[in-house]
Amino acid sequence: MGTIVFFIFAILSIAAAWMVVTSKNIVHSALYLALSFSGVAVLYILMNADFLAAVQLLIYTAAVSLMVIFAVMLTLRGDICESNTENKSWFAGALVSGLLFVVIGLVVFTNADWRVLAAPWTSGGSAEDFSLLLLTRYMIPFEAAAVLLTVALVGAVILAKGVNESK
Amino acid sequence: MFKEMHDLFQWAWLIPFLPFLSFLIIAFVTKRSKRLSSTISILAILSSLSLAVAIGLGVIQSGEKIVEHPAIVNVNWLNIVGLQIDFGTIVDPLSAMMLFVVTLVASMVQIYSLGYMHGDEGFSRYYAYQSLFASSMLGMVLATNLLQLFIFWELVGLCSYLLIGFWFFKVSAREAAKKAFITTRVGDFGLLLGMLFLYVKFGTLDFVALSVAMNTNIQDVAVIGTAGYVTVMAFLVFMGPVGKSGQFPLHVWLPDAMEGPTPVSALIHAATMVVAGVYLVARMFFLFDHADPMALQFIAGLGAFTAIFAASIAIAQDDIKRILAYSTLSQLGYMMFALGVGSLTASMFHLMTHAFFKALMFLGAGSVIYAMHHKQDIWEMGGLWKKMPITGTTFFIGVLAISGVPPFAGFWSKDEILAHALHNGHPIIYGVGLFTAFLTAFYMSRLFFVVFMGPEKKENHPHESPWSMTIPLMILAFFSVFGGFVALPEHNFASYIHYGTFHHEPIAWGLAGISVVAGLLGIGLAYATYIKKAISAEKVAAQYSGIYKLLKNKYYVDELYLWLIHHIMDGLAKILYWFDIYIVDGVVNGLALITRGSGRVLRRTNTGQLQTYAMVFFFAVVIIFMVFAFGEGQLSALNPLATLGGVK
Amino acid sequence: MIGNFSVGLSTYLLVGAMLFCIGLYGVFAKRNIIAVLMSIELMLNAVNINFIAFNRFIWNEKIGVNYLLTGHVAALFVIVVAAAEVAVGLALIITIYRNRQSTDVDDLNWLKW
Amino acid sequence: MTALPTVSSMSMLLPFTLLAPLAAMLLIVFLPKEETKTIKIIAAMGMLVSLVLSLYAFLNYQWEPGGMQYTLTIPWVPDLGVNLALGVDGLSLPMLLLTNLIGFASIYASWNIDKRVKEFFVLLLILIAGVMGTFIARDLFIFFLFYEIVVIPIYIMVIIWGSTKRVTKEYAAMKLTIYLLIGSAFLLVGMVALYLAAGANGNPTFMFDQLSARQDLYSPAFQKVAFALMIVGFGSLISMFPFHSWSPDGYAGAPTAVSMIHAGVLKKIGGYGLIRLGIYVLPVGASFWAPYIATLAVISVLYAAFIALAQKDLKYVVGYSSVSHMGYVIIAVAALNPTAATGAVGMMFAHGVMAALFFSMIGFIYEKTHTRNIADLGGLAHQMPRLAIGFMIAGMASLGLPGTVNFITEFTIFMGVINVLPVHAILGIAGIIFTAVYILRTIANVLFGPRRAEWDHLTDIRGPELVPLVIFGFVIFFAGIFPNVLLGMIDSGVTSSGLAKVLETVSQAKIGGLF
Repeated sequence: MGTIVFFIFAILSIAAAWMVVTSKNIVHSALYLALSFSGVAVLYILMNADFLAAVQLLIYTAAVSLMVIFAVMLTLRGDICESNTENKSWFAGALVSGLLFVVIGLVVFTNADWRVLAAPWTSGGSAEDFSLLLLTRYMIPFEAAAVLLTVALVGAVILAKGVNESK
Repeated sequence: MFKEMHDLFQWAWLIPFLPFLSFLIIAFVTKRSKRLSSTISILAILSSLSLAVAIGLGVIQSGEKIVEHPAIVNVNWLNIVGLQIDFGTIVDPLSAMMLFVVTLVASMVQIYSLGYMHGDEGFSRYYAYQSLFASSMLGMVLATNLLQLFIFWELVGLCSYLLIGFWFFKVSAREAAKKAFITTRVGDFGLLLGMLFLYVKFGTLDFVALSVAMNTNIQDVAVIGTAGYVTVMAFLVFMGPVGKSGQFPLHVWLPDAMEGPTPVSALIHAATMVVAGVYLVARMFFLFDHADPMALQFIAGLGAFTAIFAASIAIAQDDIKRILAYSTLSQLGYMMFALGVGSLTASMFHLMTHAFFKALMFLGAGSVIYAMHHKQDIWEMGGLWKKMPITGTTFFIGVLAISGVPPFAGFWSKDEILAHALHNGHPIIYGVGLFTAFLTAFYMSRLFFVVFMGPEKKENHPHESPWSMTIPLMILAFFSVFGGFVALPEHNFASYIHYGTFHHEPIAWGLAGISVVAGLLGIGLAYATYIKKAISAEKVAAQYSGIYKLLKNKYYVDELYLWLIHHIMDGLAKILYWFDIYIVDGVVNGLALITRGSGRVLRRTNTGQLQTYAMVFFFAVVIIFMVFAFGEGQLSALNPLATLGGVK
Repeated sequence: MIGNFSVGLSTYLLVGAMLFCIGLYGVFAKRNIIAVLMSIELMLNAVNINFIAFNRFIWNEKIGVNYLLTGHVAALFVIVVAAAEVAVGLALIITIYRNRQSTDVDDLNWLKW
Repeated sequence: MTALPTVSSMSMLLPFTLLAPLAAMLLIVFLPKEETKTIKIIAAMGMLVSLVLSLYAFLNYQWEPGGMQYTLTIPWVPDLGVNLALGVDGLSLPMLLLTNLIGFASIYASWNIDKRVKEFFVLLLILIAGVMGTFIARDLFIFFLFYEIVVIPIYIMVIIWGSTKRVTKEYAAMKLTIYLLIGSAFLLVGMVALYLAAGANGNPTFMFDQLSARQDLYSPAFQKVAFALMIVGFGSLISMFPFHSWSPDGYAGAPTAVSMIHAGVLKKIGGYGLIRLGIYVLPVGASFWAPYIATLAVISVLYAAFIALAQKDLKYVVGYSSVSHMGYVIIAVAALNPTAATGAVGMMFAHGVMAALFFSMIGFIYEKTHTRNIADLGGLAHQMPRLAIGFMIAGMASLGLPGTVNFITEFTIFMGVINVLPVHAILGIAGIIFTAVYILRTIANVLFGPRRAEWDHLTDIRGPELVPLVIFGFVIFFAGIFPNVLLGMIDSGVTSSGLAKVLETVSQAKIGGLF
């Protein structure tokens, strides 16, 4: 059962990702991106990461995709069907990416020593444990992330607003 | 007796030191006061003269002992691994004689210069140079080792340079000074090499030690090396005297050196510095003696050649000082071949008498030039004897002395040289010497007759020179007349100054007669030509115009050298400069251009496309990742030291 | 074959690798700058999958139950940074667009000589 | 390293010598730039302190035990084995004294400078301190550090205060700097290789004496490669034949003080390094390369002497002459025997004094006449007799006149070389003839000849301008007349540092090679 679900959603997210980078229409790409994110969220659930799956859906599928679509609409010019073309060196890019994939795949398959658990853990891993960890051991990174988000927010506002010197 | 004398000889260092002190005082203190400067300088040289006389008398009194065991004082000068050099003074008859000659001529010249250089702008500078010269020359004479001698040898060269170029505003003087320095430098190159090889082989440059080492080790191949070694060293050492004493082919600088003030020519380029080469050969005679006989034969041949070569040029010259200069060259050749035929005594004897009469003649010529307001062409002079009786008479004494007329000094010394040449089995050299004696008498009397006899020229208003100039002339004339008597058996010059065992030889009157006849023939021929006009000089010159032009132009040696310098040396310099700018620097600039060019090409790869950059970056990451993932253990191969094969 | 196949660590890693490489290709090949940004998001997702997969399958007693979720924390931080990055990145894109009237990466080539 | 108790108590002597110019430099930095007079006086005072201290060190040095004295060792980066180790022996002490002599005189040679005075003297003092540091370092790392300090001020000084003649000053500065940096790149590689090889026993060090004591750690192949790196590095610094072309152009472009320091001492770091690092640490490599180096050196001597004949610019004449003279130093290094090594260090001292005097006199001529073209000058002895004396002394020293220190050092070199490399020595000695030719030509054409009316307005050097002449003139003659003062000191350095023993083991001992 789990295996079947895994394959369905893994293939779904990969296919969606593939469409993201191949689609000629940038709006389609954005929508496929949301689909891909959702597929990944299901994979999270399969790995006992329920909370992160929720975060994934909320932030990636909803917020990020939304913002991307907004940005697309703000910047879109000309023919929408040709809004997302490849550049001249796409083949070289494909080669490098393919090479990387082959290398990673080889490493993954040849490396036997993953110290994999005999049986995956099932207990624990609740949102409560998670928040406890964030507020104790990872306190400082957590706060730093908060600051980072604030700063990013301010920076994004300033950048998007632009500087109108003439006025 | 000897003990006391030795105490005296210990003070010999004062002889060069006093003039040096005077040089320092003039240069740093009294430069502005001409009178004070000249007084200090003359006082210093006179003190040196009296010391030299005292030492000379001491040497005579010490007799045999000092001949066998020279009085030597040494102090360490340089002491490092592989090089120990002393500085010191050596007193033996040879150096005592030279001390006397040098100090005497130097004092005469300095006194004479009071009048001759009167009113010159650089009067103090002149006396400073004179003092420095006297000091260096005397230091050279007293040197106990070859390096010390070389140091002072170069210093007299420097003084010669400074004094030839004394009137540095004259382009000719400036060029002559340069020429003198460079030409002698060529000879010094050989001397320096010879010195180095001597030190390498014998571990010392000390004359006495060297002589002892050579005597004991001459058969020892392990020490000396192969047999030719000493001969090579002898030739190298001889290069120095060739340059300094103006032997062919390095004689070219001496006639040009006449651009200096005339007293300087008298002192440096007639009496003292130019005979330094002869003195060096005499000091190092043991080296030449131990060398292959070829070396001495070479010296004799070269000396004889220089003698006749220079004498033949002198016949066709018109400049009073140049005639004397070529005559000096010729007489130096005489001294050299005297050494070459093996007679140290005759050579040194001639050195002494020549110093007297040649200095006399130069100073006389200076007196004439002074009276003629710096005209030097003999054909513009004439009948000067009446106007300048003292100069004329003393000059005549000089002419008789150099022509070998008895009983003047030159007769004794020249005769002794010729006699030795014949006795030691060099008949050709004897013949050349005899013919040279004839030529010498001819051109000297030619000079005398043209300048002092004959009709007076109206445009000239000569008058006798002041006392400061004529008194030195008279003193030198005295020595030119009586200086030769030291060779008479009762004075025994030869028993003091000789090489090897001493054999007393009586004067060969027969041979002497022949050379006197040669001299008188020369004088007679000149008389017939220039006074009686029985032979027309112009006609002879016209008939043999080729030879005349050759002689007049000094065999074109100067032209040859100039051509060599300007075309070969300067040409090579230009070629090498071109090479440096365009090849060596060209490679450098080319590399720079390649760097810049490759930058220009490679910057095209900076497309500005971030994606391209990222792609290259990731590609590199993948490669490194692969190395880490699959190339385990290969990394150590990158250790540079391992590739150098380095670490043991 | 399917029967005795169990979804394990390497399967997840391969999914992550695939997503990552697709994203990488997008970064290299797309002309629209927003597409490049989206590809980066795909790569970040791939990384998150790896984090969580390792967290899920690799664990031992020494780590202790309190630190059971370290991989999740890392993934969360990635998400945070990604969010910030998207916000700032899109703002930059809009600024660039405002200045250059273009979102084409090929036009943004003034980073050269 | 047997430091005497009496001497070791003076371990602060060298730091003070090094810091005096730097203190003066700091003081100048805080002065307003209009106070040019004060700036010059402070610079001169700083150098005077340094000079006096180094003179004291020179006179107080004990020849008998020899070795490194006035030592000071402070561990700096212990993990890497870097020590702030200072000390001098008979080899480096003359070079230290030379640096301070030239440094002091160079302040006075640039007395008339009026463009950006403050910056000039700040850079000059840094330059001098840097050169000084290389000579008193006992640690390779410190040596290299100071050497790199030197490069930058030179570049700036040539660019700002230089002069453009045949080549532009920018080109000259660039060439100078790039050559020095390329040389130092080779050195750096050699240095690191040496460090790694010496640290193979797990006890890394940069100290010269330690490096040389670990002979058993260097294989012959390694020595050859490492010495080749050194010879390229130091060879380009001392302007050996194919690497010489920066030298004339650089000197021609540089201001007087830089030319003085550069030709006078900076170049000598090359020779010093070859002896201290090359021969001392890598004797096997040295003996392998020696014949090749000697050949290049002889080419340097003759080639540069010939090119000097064809020069029209005064500074180029001296520039090529210094290439020629450095050839003698390199021959001496290649001869690999104690006498020649003594001569080499002595020659570096002698040439330094001579070149600095030459450049300062040329600087004055250029300052007054605004030309260095030999054909435009002439008869300057009429208007400027004192300058003419200085020029003459420099020229006579350059052609190796006895009585000057240059003669006896050259002679020592020849004495050391002729036994081992007779053919090279003979060719090298032939160089003295051509040296005489170009030097005398230059002197004759610049100083002598008819009075020229266009130079009648010139004033002779006076006051502070006389300082270089007096100092260098005195040193040239004093050390020339009493050579034991200098050569005895160097000799003690050669024997006590163990260099003599090293040389004994490697020298080819070709006795009577020619005959």
